[in-house]
Amino acid sequence: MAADLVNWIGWLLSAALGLWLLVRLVAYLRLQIPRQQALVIKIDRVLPQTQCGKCGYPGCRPYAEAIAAGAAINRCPPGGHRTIVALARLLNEQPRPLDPAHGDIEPSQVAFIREDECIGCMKCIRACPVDAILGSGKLMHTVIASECTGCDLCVEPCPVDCIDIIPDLEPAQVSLPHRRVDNPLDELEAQP
Amino acid sequence: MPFDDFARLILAQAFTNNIVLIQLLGVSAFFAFSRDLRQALEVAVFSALLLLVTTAIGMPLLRWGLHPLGLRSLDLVLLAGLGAGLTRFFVVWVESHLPLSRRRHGVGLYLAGSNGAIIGFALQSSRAESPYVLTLIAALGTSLGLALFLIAFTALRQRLDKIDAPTAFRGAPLLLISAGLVAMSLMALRLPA
Amino acid sequence: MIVNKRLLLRAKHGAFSRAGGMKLTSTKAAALRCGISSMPPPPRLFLEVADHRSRPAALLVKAGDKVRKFQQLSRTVDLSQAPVFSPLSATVAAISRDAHTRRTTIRLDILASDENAESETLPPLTDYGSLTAAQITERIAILGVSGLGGRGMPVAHKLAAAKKRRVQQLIINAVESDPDISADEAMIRERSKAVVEGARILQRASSAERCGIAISKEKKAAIAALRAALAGSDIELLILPTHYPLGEEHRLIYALFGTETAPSASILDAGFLCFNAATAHAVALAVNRGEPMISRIVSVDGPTPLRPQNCEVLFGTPIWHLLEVCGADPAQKDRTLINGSMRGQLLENTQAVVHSGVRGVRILDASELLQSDELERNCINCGHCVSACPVNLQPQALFRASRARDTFQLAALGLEDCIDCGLCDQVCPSHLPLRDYFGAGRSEMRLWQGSVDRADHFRNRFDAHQARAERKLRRPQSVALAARQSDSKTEFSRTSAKAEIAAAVARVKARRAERAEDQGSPRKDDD
Amino acid sequence: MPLVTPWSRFVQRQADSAAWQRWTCLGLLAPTALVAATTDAGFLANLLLIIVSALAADAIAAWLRGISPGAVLADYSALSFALMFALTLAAEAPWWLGMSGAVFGLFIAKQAFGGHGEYLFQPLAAAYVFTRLGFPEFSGPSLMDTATAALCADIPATALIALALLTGALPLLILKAVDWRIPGVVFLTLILSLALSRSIDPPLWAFNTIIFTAQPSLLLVILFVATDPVTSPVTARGRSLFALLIALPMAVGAWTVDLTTAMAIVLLANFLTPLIDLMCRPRIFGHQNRGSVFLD
Repeated sequence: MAADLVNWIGWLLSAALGLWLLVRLVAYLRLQIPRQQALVIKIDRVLPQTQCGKCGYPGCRPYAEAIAAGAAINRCPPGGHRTIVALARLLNEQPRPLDPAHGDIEPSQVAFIREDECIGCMKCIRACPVDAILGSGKLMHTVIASECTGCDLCVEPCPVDCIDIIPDLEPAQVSLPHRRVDNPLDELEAQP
Repeated sequence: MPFDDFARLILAQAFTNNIVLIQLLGVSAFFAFSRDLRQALEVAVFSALLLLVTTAIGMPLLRWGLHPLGLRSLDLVLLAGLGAGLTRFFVVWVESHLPLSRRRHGVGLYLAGSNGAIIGFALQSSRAESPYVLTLIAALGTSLGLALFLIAFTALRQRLDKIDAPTAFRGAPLLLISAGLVAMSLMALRLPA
Repeated sequence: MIVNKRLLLRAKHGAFSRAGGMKLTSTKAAALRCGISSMPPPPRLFLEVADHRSRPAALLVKAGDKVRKFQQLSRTVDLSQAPVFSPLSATVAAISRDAHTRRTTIRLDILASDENAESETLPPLTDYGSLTAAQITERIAILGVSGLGGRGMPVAHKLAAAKKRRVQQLIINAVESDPDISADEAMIRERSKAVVEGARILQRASSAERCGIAISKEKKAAIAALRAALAGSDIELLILPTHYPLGEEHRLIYALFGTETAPSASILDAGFLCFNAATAHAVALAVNRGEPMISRIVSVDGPTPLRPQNCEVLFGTPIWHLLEVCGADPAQKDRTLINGSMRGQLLENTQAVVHSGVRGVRILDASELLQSDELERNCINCGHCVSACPVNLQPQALFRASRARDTFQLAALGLEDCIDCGLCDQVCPSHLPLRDYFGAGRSEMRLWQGSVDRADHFRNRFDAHQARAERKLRRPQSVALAARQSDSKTEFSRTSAKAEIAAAVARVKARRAERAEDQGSPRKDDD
Repeated sequence: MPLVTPWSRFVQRQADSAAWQRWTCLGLLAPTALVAATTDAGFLANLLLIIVSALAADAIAAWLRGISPGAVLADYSALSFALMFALTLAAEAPWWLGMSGAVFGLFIAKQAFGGHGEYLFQPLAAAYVFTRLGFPEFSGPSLMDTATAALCADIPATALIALALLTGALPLLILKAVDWRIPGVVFLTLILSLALSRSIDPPLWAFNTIIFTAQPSLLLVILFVATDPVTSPVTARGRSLFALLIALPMAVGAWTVDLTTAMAIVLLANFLTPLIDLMCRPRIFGHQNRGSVFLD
């Protein structure tokens, strides 16, 4: 009698456990679908938004779409190692060093117009993807440094080559006080 | 069937007879392992489902279809085909619903990794003489063991990434040592007292 | 005056020990033995003015100028920065800017005679009740009163932020739970009237419904002084048990009202506003007497040659000058700790000066000096830090993630919610310098967050750029489309002809406008 | 400037992990002495050999990694390992068995993972399971369990050893070096299961009527091996769950519980520890929900 009872309790408990697992799983999968739909947005958030096109795509969003479709994650020089590590983590891949075909990693930079040489042709203003250049026809232009992404898209159109790309701020460094274990960021930075 | 036998069967299949660690089927799942618990959970669930479905379909096909006809040599071919077909079906579903998995090229690869376990179990059960229902229960236990193993191992791997191990042992060596220690402990559970 | 006894009752039933944190051994008694000592003015003061958003601060003086006591030295752009005042009559000896720390330092050589001292103050008030909340805030802003609790946020800035939200409860925080800082306690003992006055002013300025002064129960003399000052007032006296880190505002609000607020978020969102007791005192001085903020009380503590005391110190006084005046041995310069043992930092720059964020300085005892390299062992996962953490973080996991520079895991584990109380560091049986690791992890996180914020900004600008380009493309088409639609609807008539002409003119105009825009003013109709 | 940490005089009881290991060694002295008294001198020779090889293994590993061996030996973890490992050996164990077990445990299960604090599987459990699987012919019940010589008048030697183990673990529990929840939950589960199995007639489950005085080795596993903080979860909930995971297989009796099974179960529970840690993170103060298991 008691044995029967325990038997039944056991069955009931395992049935309940199974049911609970099933319900949790279905709920999880349903939650997963909208989560994952936002993949392009997630990738785009990690990219530096310089819109420089060095990756070979016309802007950061197109590159994010390409990554979602399978493009390599190591094509973004302005993002540097941190962007590669972030993308690798997001997509669960091994971080790879930056593809040298797309440029080298540089510290944060901004464009600078040598104002006495500027002829006021408006060409750089039209080229700037983030409207960081101020000026009007036949008048001198200048770069709003805080809005400049340093994408160097304005350099090429300038007919008199009066635009320089200069380093913005000295790169910030984080120094860990003590022992540090191996991590993808250090590995990437250690590579020649 | 008394619950006692049921519980024993499930526990034995999940732990002491663990398909990966003891029977060494689908060990390739180790190498395809991710650090991402979310992905591990997905793969674990799909592997478990695949194992159940493949066994449920493949075992009767083999036992009551091929074996009476004397076509035992075709066992593996049929099961591989069945497993591949079902995997494909799952992969298509996953990729259409979970785009992140598609980008990661993951699910297909990971499922292929555990395919050894899936086909292996179906093959074993078709050769054994246990009744159909018992086989299904054993399949349930096996798939639970597989899923638990996949998930726990991913969590373990996350921890392994953060430890201060000697350089020579980082990554795969420690992964294999850990798997070996777990396998040893499961084998120890099967020792005669 | 109402005394809230509920809290002590809760403490009796162990609510506070369950809520994390712990009781610490206090070393305040030595410094509290004497009253507030005032320090002779130092020969030189170094006033620091921080840059305002990557722009050097606007100074009102140049090198060589003579300045009077209370004279304003820097101008501010908005409320997020407080102006700087000269604490004494002096000569501006030099002005230098450090690009790395982004601070401008004004060196003042103090003049011996202190003539026409009070000439720069605002006229004193007899009754602040005649002022509106906005006027009080303005007066506080002009006089440059900053918070003295450690972060040094301008009071007017906080009040302005509070104005946008409904503040239900104002708390004057006199808890000071650090075991080795007693500046607030010493101040309240002597100046409780001004503190209560400041609390009233702040209540009026923030339009808070209720106001309370929170203090921990072991500060008996301070409580007595407050009781006397509060007689007949409707300001509540909230007496808390002695428990670290109850002085942290999020924990304080939880202890007082049971409202949990995430430490990464502002307590204003929950309707609370919190000021330090010393801040309230400074507010009272500024509003009533019209004096700008030029000094604060600093707790000084250390081994024997030094006399532990609470000193009223002018801003800009070099910390080591202060310590030497108090009797410290100059050979111990490399072991100066500011702001207490729990949350403090070792002073790396021996030239550092007292500013509004320096609550206490302490010279470490020889027995406290530990070379962490010798002592630091491996984390053994013992979980002592987990049970000590008052905000339920997992310091051991944060430590591993910091060590591996894993920004994402640090964020997921909630490093932003760490209140930096230092308890995990103290209880760690392996003597890991956890706070140092978290500091490194935090700067790692900020670095990444900064680039993400920048990227968001650029994305917005790029999206606006794209949207405008699209509008530009679409405009002529839509005009043409409208014309064609009106064409198909009606037959030829005078009115329809007129419409057609108007449409043509509009088309030309649009084209001309577009051309003009291409060459000339680009932002005419977009901004 | 060398980094200096203010050692707090404010925390009322400053804990020290090396002191905990010293207490562990001290607590193991009495059981070791009792076992030595009940057996011949072979045990002492074995013990010495294991201690020497354990210390040497740790020192060599440290030297290979370029760390000063003194710093590694100073945490006493090798010594406590050696003492416990000697207690688990069987009477018929040859001299090289203990040595190889110690080398395996310390090299593979401990130092390969990065030493004390970093390992994921309890080295002692790993070493024991290794010797048991590798050399089954020498692995009878441990000396603790087979001690028969009567030391006091009527108390069996095993009971005395069990008592010594309990008292040895007491300081660790008081110092909170180990969490009381782990032995607590294990004992509670076992007692409950025992009560349950007695009350059901006929017994449905083959409950193990474990009498710990008959098997001090199990007590060693529960008090010293399972409670190792390095390989157990970190939160209170996690530790209770961990202890339940250890106790349930013992109680259910799917296996006959002897030292080998107990060690294997502990190793398996260690395998699940990272997952338990992820699942049992507490709700951060001021937040609505507990953090996600997935850490994102």
